[in-house]
Amino acid sequence: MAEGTLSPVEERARASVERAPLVAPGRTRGWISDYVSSIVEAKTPRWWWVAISITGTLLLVLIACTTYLVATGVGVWGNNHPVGWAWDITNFVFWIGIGHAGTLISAILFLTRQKWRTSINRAAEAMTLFAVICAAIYPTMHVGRVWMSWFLIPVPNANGIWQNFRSPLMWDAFAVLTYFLVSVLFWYTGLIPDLATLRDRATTKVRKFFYGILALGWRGGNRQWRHYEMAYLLLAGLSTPLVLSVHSVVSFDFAASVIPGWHTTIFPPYFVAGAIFGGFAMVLTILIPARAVYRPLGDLITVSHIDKMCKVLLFTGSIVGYAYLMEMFMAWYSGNPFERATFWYRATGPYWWAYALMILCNVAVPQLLWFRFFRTHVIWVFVIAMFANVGMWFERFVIVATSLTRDFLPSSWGMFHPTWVDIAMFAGTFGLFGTLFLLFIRFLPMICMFEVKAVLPSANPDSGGKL
Amino acid sequence: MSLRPDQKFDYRHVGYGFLAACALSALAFFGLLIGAILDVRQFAFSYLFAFVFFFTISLGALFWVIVHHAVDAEWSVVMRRQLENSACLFSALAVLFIPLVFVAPDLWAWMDPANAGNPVLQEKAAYLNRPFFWGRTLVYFAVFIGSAYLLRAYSVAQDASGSVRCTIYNRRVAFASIVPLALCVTFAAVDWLMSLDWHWFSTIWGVYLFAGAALSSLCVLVLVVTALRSVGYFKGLITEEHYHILGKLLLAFTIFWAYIGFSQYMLIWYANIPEETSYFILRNTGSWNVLSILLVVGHFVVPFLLLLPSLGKRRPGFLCGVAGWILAMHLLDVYLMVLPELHRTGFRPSILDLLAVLAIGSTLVAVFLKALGDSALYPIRDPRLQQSIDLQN
Amino acid sequence: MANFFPKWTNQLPWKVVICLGVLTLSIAAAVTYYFTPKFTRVGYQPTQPVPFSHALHVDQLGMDCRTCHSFVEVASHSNVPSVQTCMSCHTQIKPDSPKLAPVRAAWNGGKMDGPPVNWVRIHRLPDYVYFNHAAHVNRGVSCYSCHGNVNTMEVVYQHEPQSMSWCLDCHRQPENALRPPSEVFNLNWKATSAHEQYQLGSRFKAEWGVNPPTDCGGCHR
Amino acid sequence: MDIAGNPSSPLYGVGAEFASAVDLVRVAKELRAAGYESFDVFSPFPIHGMDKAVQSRRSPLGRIVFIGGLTGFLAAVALQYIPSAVIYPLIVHGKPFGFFAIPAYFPILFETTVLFSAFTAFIGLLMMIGLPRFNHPLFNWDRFKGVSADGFFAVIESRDPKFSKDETGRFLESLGGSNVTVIHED
Repeated sequence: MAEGTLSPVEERARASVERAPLVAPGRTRGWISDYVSSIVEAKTPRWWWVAISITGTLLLVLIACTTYLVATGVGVWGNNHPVGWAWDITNFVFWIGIGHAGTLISAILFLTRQKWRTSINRAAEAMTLFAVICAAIYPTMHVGRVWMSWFLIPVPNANGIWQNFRSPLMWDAFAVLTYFLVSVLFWYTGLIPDLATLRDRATTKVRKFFYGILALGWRGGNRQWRHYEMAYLLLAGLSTPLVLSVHSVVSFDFAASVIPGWHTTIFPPYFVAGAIFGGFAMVLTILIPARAVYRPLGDLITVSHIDKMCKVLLFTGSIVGYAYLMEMFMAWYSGNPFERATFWYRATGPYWWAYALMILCNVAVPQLLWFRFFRTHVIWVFVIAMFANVGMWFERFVIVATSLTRDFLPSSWGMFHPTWVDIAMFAGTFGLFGTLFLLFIRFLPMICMFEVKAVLPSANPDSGGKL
Repeated sequence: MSLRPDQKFDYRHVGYGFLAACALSALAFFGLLIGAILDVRQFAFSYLFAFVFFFTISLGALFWVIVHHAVDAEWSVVMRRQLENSACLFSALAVLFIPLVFVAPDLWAWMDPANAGNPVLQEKAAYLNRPFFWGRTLVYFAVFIGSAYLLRAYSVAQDASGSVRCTIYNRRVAFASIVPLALCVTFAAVDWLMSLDWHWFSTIWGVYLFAGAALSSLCVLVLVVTALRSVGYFKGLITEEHYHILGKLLLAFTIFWAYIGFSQYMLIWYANIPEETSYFILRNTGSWNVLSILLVVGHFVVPFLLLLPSLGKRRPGFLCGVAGWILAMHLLDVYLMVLPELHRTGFRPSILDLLAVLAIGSTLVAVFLKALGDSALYPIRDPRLQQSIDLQN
Repeated sequence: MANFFPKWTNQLPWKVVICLGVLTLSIAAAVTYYFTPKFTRVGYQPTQPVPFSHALHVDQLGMDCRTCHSFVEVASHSNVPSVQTCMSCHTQIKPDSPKLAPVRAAWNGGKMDGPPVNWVRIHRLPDYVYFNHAAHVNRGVSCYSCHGNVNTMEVVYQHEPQSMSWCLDCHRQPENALRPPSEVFNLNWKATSAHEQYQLGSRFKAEWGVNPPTDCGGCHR
Repeated sequence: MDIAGNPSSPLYGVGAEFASAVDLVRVAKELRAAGYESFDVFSPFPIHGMDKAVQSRRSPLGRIVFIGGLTGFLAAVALQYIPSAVIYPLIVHGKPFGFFAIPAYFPILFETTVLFSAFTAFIGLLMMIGLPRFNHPLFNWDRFKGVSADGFFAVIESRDPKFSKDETGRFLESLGGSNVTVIHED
């Protein structure tokens, strides 16, 4: 075919293989610094006060409930025999799962050179940290005597005993703690150059002082950048297996047991996929409103970004669906009557509605994302992400509750009913999460400015280096 | 449109290699035939082992082509044709599967009428029965072959027309293939390997086979690309930047394989449920245990440590060495999936193991060489070709 | 426009790091010493309602432990002597000592219905620990091992931390404590050397099949 | 030439501002070609190819982190093996406690390795780039604030053997630098 006489179909095809720009055209480095910093520097908007008073109230509820729980005992939860792990562990796994997207975006997408991550990684990493904090509350409370939880840390003590390092719960303590600490380091390392921006723009003494301290005296010379880039790469390289390991270890809590419905070998990758799924859903849940409030952010977090995140959502949702299928199939294929009964009970027992919700939200609804229409209309994306959030909570609930309510012996069967403390604490963790996030967008740059500047077309002086 | 010499494979480079591969294949098959007459069970297991090994390589190649299109990748454009060629070996593999049909009851004991009364088997009879089994096998090959051929056909068509539409079509084929591929791989792994011992089950099994497939096909890609480079192709197209990415992917999938393998082993070891541990008890006893330990060290520790520093990943020669080593370990991995079910007392090598690998391997090499010259060595008019060549890490 | 932070701040991070390090180390050291039974328990010496002197009764008068703590060889619990035990001597000896007033009040002329003597307990194991005196005493573990030289104490105090790790020290290596059965109640007995103790202890351990539990269920039944 | 900082304090160097990342890479190459050693180029983001332009060696951080990770790994081996197999050997869930329990020791081995590596990376980074350092002569230069927004700077330090205040300044100007400034300490 001669050039210049392209058919309309071919024309459209050409257009659709064009890469969408990562930052809307016309946005310069200066604009990025000015706009992103201005979010932090401007007078606190009214909606922020409204929002934080809501989340703060919920946070107070959490504090009150936690105090009540510590003072009274774990019995104020609905946990019982046989359901010793209930909403607490469900919520723990739910939050820790949400805490996976941030590091995934920062680390894995960094290693795979997915440059679109730059606009969303900061907020996602912050979300990770806050979610892990929310998650950590539950196992800490669940140990019962909270003041004894230091027993999880291997230090020499007057009891002459040591932790059982072969226990999945111990692995969990190590994994979650490591994950939190490494994520903090990773997040802070990424913040340093942006904190320097805020420092350099600061006009008040208080700002100069605090941002000056936090920026550590960053100057942005090549002598610093070259080590900085290496350190960032290394931290990304370390975080990648770490992020996979954390939810795998969480899955070991269940899968290393012999309880039907828990003991299944696909749990580690399945949990990881679920965590990424839930985490991305939460990132979308937060960023879409943020884009709506701060409209120019739409030039940095473009529809193309949302589209890509939706593809991740679709992919991981499908992996989760695959895992549901495999669990069901293998339960049947195993020929083990307990396995078969457990899964039959899951789908048809008194908790069938939770199972149905889980399938609907995690597998069925995300299939809409096969269509570009749903991926590029933020309202739809928001709705689907909400479904995913709900679905992932129910997934954890289905796993925890259905396997425990039915023991091997019918005489020890029982149901779970949440108490008001269960419900209020769960709501309260959203308050904690929201409060921390609101504080974050108020005081720290929510877009990684220097990385976005680096993906602007003008930033890359092409240099040689071919073989 | 005629291809430039550097775009088209010249058979002079293999000399009589093509004929040699054909001859070797014929000889090996003759040997196998004799072996099958002497010891049909040994033949059945050896042949399945060799078949699965080569099957995973094609499977992995198909997976990478699909990933390439699905994520709209850039860097892999120059080497995509070689992946397509490897993926298209599925039609040959379908033919090579036929001998297994004749020895099926010797291989898959559940087909043996003598076992029909087994209560566990009766529980699973709705899945493990002959008509359904063969039907599924047909579906697997249909999906694999269909997907691989469509992807390659559009890609080759683009060489001639330069139409970007081919890219779009391929993207659609890739998207449409993902779900069927995942299901087919899983159930093929269940049917051909897991059902060798019908008591045993593991939900991650399909993923485990897939992890090995993705890794070993990358190794084959490294070897093929380097071989082609060594005879003068891909000059200025495939640079050390590409090798660097391949090296990183090798490292990533080495870790992924270990992760999946560890998950499966650790959970079964930890829970210690009799019907599950049987698989690993068999492989962790006596001389099999030596090979199992070798697998852990050779398939994970060694390549992991070799691939960790960034220097080696940019050296084609080094990377080829590692790729060859991983392939050998993948061979061992598949061996340990299949053969312990036959020699339950310990490792007993047989000449048929070797002959089966030679027979299937040389046949596939011949088919591959044939495909190599059928089209350009890389998608010469892919819209992203230039970006792929200009790759910077 | 000058620097916002003065020059001396450049050294500040190091100083902060060093201070934090020292602080952490001292907190760790303080906790390891002050927050353990070695500090909180050892030396506990309450005032008893009756100034009973073990030094007088055991060391000078030569009474055996079992004279008063009479169940120690047969029961898990080593009893505090009853008023009757005291009065079996003190009706004769120093019957009018004012120091013995609470004992006499409890005895109440033999009717034993007076207010009991409120001895203050010194060695206190938590409820969740199972401890059997008889099992220890009959297998060559001396009173001394857990209570120290009570025979020389004017007023009894806690001599050993009796923490879990302290229990385990002995349960793991009983040969360092086992002694000839005849010497269990001789609180002054001591092997001539650590080596002899080890040899003796190892012999007894082997002969009597002493195999103290070190799993959780051994004590937390 | 402008002057930043306290002119009576010791001289730190001479700096100039450039227009773009492309310029800065060129400047770095030129400075290197002219034989300067103690200079640095400043930018709001890391510039691809700059390491090559200033001919800096690959950051040794990778090796340091490897050592940190190895330390973490060995620490975890000791932490788990000594208490579990030597100090307090217990048989739980019917598993061995010694070497053959490796699968059960593995998660913590991994986590601790990562933890140590990450802290080594972070602390190693700070050591290597000399932070935290709150007071620096460059902060005396007002225009330098732009480095964290969209400014590109090159600064030649006075300790460079080839340094001479006027000539170096002129050289920077000839490379296209604007706002050439002599920077003193405060």
